[in-house]
Amino acid sequence: MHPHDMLPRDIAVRLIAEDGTALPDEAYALPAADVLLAAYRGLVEGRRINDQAGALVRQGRLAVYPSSHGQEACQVAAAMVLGDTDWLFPTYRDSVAVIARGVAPAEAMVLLKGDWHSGYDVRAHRVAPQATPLATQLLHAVGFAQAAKHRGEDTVVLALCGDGATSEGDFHEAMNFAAVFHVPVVFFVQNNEFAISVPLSRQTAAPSLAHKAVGYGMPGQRVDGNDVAAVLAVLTEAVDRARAGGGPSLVEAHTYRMQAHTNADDDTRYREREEVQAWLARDPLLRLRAHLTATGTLDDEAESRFAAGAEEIAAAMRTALNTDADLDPEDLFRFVTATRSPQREEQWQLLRDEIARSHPAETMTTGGPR
Amino acid sequence: MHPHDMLPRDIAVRLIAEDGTALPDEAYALPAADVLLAAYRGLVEGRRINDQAGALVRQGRLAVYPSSHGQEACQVAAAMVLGDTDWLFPTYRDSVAVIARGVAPAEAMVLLKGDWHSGYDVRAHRVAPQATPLATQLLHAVGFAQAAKHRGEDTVVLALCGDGATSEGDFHEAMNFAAVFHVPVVFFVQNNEFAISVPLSRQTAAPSLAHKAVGYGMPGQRVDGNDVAAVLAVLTEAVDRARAGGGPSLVEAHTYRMQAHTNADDDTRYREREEVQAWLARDPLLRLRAHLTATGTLDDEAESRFAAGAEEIAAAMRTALNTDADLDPEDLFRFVTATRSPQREEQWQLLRDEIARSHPAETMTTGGPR
Amino acid sequence: MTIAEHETPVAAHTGTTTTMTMAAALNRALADALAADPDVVVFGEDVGALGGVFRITDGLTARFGEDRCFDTPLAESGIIGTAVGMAMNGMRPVVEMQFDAFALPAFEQIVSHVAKLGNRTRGGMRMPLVIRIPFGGGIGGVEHHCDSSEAYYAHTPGLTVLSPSTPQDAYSLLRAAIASPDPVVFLEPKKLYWSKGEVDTAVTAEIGSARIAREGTDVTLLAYGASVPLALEAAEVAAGEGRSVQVVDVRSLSPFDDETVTAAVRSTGRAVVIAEAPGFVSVASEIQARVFERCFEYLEAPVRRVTGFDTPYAPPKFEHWYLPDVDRVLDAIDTLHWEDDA
Amino acid sequence: MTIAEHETPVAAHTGTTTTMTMAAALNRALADALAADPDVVVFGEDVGALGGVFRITDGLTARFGEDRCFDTPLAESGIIGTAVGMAMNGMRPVVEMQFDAFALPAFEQIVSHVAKLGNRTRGGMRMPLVIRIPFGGGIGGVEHHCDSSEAYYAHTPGLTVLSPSTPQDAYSLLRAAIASPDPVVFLEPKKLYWSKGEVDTAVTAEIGSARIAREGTDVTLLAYGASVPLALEAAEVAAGEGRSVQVVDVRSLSPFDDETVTAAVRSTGRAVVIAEAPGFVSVASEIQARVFERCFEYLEAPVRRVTGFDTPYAPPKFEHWYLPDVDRVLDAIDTLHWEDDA
Ligand SMILES: Cc1ncc(C[n+]2csc(CCOP(=O)(O)OP(=O)(O)O)c2C)c(N)n1
Ligand SMILES: Cc1ncc(C[n+]2csc(CCOP(=O)(O)OP(=O)(O)O)c2C)c(N)n1
Ligand SMILES: [Mg+2]
Ligand SMILES: [Mg+2]
Repeated sequence: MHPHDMLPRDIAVRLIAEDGTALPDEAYALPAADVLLAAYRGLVEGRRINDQAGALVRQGRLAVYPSSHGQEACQVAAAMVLGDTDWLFPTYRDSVAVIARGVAPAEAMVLLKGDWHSGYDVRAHRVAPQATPLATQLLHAVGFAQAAKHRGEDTVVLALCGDGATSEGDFHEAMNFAAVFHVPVVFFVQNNEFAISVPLSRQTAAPSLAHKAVGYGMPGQRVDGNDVAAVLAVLTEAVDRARAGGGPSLVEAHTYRMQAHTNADDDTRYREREEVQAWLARDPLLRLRAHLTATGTLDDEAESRFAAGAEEIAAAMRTALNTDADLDPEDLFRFVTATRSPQREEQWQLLRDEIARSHPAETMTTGGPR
Repeated sequence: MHPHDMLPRDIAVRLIAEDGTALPDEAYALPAADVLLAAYRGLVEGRRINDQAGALVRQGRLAVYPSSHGQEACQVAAAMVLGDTDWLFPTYRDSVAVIARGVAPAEAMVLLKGDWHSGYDVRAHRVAPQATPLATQLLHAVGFAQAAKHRGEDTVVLALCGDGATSEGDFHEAMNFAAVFHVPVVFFVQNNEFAISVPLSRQTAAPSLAHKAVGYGMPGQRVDGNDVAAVLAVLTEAVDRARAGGGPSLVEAHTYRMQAHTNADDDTRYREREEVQAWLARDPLLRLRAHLTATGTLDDEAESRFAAGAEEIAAAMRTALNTDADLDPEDLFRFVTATRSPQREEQWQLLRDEIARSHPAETMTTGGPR
Repeated sequence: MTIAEHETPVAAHTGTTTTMTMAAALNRALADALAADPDVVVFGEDVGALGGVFRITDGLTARFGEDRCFDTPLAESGIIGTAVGMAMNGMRPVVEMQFDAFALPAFEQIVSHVAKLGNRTRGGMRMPLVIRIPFGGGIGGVEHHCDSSEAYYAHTPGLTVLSPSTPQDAYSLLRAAIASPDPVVFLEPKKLYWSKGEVDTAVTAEIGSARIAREGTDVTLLAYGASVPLALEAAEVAAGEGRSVQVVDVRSLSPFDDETVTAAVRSTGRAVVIAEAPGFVSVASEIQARVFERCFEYLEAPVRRVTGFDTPYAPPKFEHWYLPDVDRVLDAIDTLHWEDDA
Repeated sequence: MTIAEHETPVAAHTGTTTTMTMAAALNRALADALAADPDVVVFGEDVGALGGVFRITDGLTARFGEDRCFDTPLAESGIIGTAVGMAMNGMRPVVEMQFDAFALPAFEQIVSHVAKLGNRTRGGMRMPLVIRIPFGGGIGGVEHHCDSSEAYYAHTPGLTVLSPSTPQDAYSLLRAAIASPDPVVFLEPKKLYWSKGEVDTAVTAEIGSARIAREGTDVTLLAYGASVPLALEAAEVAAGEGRSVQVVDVRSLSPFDDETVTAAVRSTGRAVVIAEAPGFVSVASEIQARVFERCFEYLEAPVRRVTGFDTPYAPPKFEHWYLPDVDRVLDAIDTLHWEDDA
């Protein structure tokens, strides 16, 4: 591949215009109608999950929620392009992708509820724990893919990160290891223009983040991140390439974080309302709905079926999160290592004694609480 | 600048062929004859320094020496392109560049002799301490340039590293910070095909290391690192750009590490002799000599004058290194911090007491050594 | 408008001193340092327009300009590494690491350069930089947001490590840190950011000195950061039980004030060290060992420590089981071989 | 040809056991682990064709192929981070960090993931990986090549930290480390790489157990890694001076064998901890504190420590002034309140 061919396009790939019109593209075909309909359902559910989680934060049922409101096209596409044997490596902002991949919303929210550091069975859904230390998970994704390749397994790994995370050294090392070892990883950057308060212009001076790919010897591509059709097409190509032994690639989605970084953030301090408003017109849901309605793929029946499904998910979230989990303090010690440490066991016993003293009725101890 | 214009050439810039013939280039002019003559003198001295240091290692006068034999064109050019107010940030392999910049050979060798971690006055010569932890110094170079820019000083910083070091996260962060803050730094990678035993192919899958530049939004260029004329021309352009406020850039020199990584290394374990032999034909000295002789710039008188000068340096190195420095054990404590620490002072006193006991005659103590 | 009067960090003037939160005190210290010395620059992630996720740099960019207080790309090694370069070139960078765990990507720069460059150059280049880290737990933060990594820094020769527990110390110690020719890791107990106290900006602090936070004669509690108010609370409860408890705020972890601490423990003959960090190979174990060694003949009982467990920091809902609390401190005091023991 | 018979690491058969260097024992342990378990992979910088800068991986690529032992790009966070990913996907990576200080770029991966991923996933994913680090000084290495950073790892909950001092332990502990379901930081004392001893590959080691390296009744020396031979040497000299010195090789820094160590010190009533790392907030201070706390009633004198100074590691020509030596150990023993003291 000539270096020029590893460069992304000057303008991000788009398959559906903001008004819903299909835009023919020489390289990427519009996904089939049923795929787009499934994507739309995902968008509706994803939006509902984001909004429901936001409400649960305000009600104090979630400790924190980094919303992907506005980025649902990326979230849904990330889950849709993966097969059963593939793996997803998400960040804290990718709860919708995690749920779209099959994790129960209540389990996906365990981290944000504060009940544990991660709450789902990673192997059951082939989803790594959501990562907080930025860009670190990209290396895990590469190593994971290396192991799969080593054993000759049919696994493609999709590794997610934000625009800010591309500045970390680990992003660089992950891209480089993936390219040198030619492993089946797709790096998917959701460039939502902000890293908390820091705008993209303070993150990079590059023509685009996808231009970094050539420096590792892999193809890079840019896509309109609010056009789920385009994201599906571009990611599918990248996943297919990886599966066929064509090695890693980098996809940058241009999107926008419509809400504050998390509920704890105040975005009025660092960006103009007009800027946020302007992105409303590019909303991924409205765009796809316009397209599907115009093409007759989406009718009122389907629309209300999807809405009802999304409501069900939201209701399940509320039920799950309004229930206080039965937490066992001894879990603090239970999982640290698989092998024993006398030091920790001593501390564990101390905690057990404290608990026994504070719940004397439930235990055999004779001493009362302090 | 269009992204394509940030990409390096497909073939590295060359101005003098291996047989000494000048190669006209549309973008880079051949440096003037007197500049090339000065460069030649530098090459002769640099080669002599490398060989002398190697001998001193074998005689046990230096603890270790990472030779730049074969890379002298890069070393000499790095020093030559800088002005008085500029700064050089070298690595362990760049002793010849450090000396070419004006540091006394004996002072440059303090680290490798084991007398201290660095032995020259960094400010007098505007040369940072030689860095061992790979790529870390690139960030220092960027911060240094940021400070200079902040104060409006006319300082360009030339930051050196090897091909292996480009894989470190700090390389990435340095390139990115430099580009985002648009500071006057030139990154100069001496790609000598090896990182100890690891060949370039295990370091990167990129078309070239210079292709990384576009991913940061800066120009990258490749140059034949054994053609000092080309290295001078390309680096000068980069330094001039930085000085004029044009921001950072990346220059990759293609060269070859002719000797083992250090004297402690055994390169027969990982590379064929034929490969090393093949690079003899591209020797930077022979090439420039052929050119200067053919063009009548270099005569026997100058040749022997340069050789004599190089011998003088070598003799000075021998004298300096064959003398054991007068080391003061208390230096262990003297420089750790500028402020006091009672903990360290207690230990310092302990050491003083020990020394007093082992040299009772020189001190007031009455107790003898153990 | 002065920074201390600014919206978020609460501050109110009362005579010559001012009552303010620790956050406001830190903000004020940064502002005063920026105003006093043109070589001081403040940078990090989100410290500009946002004013930091804890608002400690609130208003600094507006007041001093983008040149003096600015956001960087998201890369901690880059932040510390460029700060090293700036310090090499005569600046006094004050950088913010967003949370304790997010300073770890910069660990090589901190250990191999920040701590060593002055020594390497035989004092030819000093490292007058300050690394501010909001540290510790108690705020219900999710994983990676509540760690206490002072042991890593205190073990590293060449670093000064400070942690204030009052707004006054926050102000005075941060000013002292910025003025120091040596690199300082400045650990700000997140849990105390919104605690209030009087601050006199004319008060200067000496790095390396501990503070007697409460007088007492029966037992000495040694603590720093967020464990100091805990120790004071425990002392209060113990007083009710008839025990006179002395509290020492260590505040300068390295260098360490052996003189004050040794004298304190010798005077009571009993001691408990309190810290949130996991106890194994910790600052608490260092203090325990030092006190043992220096007060051996004076001790009525072994020195105890009450620390975080040797487990990863707890998830938010488990925090109250994880953190040292008054009961644990009182339990530890109870073990100190009292004459009235059965 | 077996690996142990290979060119560089010296090995010679004598009956059922084999005399070999520690380097050869480590090489043998890696080879045996690679042969025994297809999930084991060995990688790092220069571990392939070169066999590692200390030749510990010598011959492994030739014998097991590029797939099982290979070089990586030069990036330590990348090495550890991909090892984490491999461990998540069922492999048992054994990675080499070229020198102690060059593991620091990977510190975030080690602390935030290697140590925590098992806990994060409630045991759903374990981290059976081994980080081999040639550690310590005494070999005349230049800056960054002689550090001892065990304190950083031992303080981090979730990490097992081991350091052998004999070829037998090098073999058996490395095999145990590779077999462990938990992550192990395996610290190889560079200074002892070429020391020889008998190795029986059938001997298994238990992680978490200390070893009585020499019996003695008057005082206990507690050491690990390269400080163990130093302790033995000091014990020998002290024996000449009429003192019976016990030596305990701690070898498992975390978890720590309180049982053996406590019993040992109680039996003699006196103790000195020896370690090369700077002493402040160190494994030595932890051991000192633990021994104090657990043996308080048995101690005739304060426990002492002999450690590296709280300075950056010395340049080669200063090493002999920096490192703990026999005289310093004997001096420390002398302070332990002997009956015959004046
Ligand atoms: C290593 C590290 N440094 C800092 C942080 C704190 N932090 C959390 S999210 C965030 C911004 C990330 O921005 P980006 O990568 O663009 O992702 P986004 O939040 O926009 O999805 C920061 C600085 C972190 N989690 N990890
Ligand atoms: C962070 C770090 N990791 C590892 C090393 C050990 N090391 C010293 S030189 C070297 C190879 C460097 O290769 P390259 O960057 O190509 O420079 P060259 O030696 O070829 O000049 C290695 C791995 C180091 N010094 N620093
Ligand atoms: Mg973002
Ligand atoms: Mg190289």
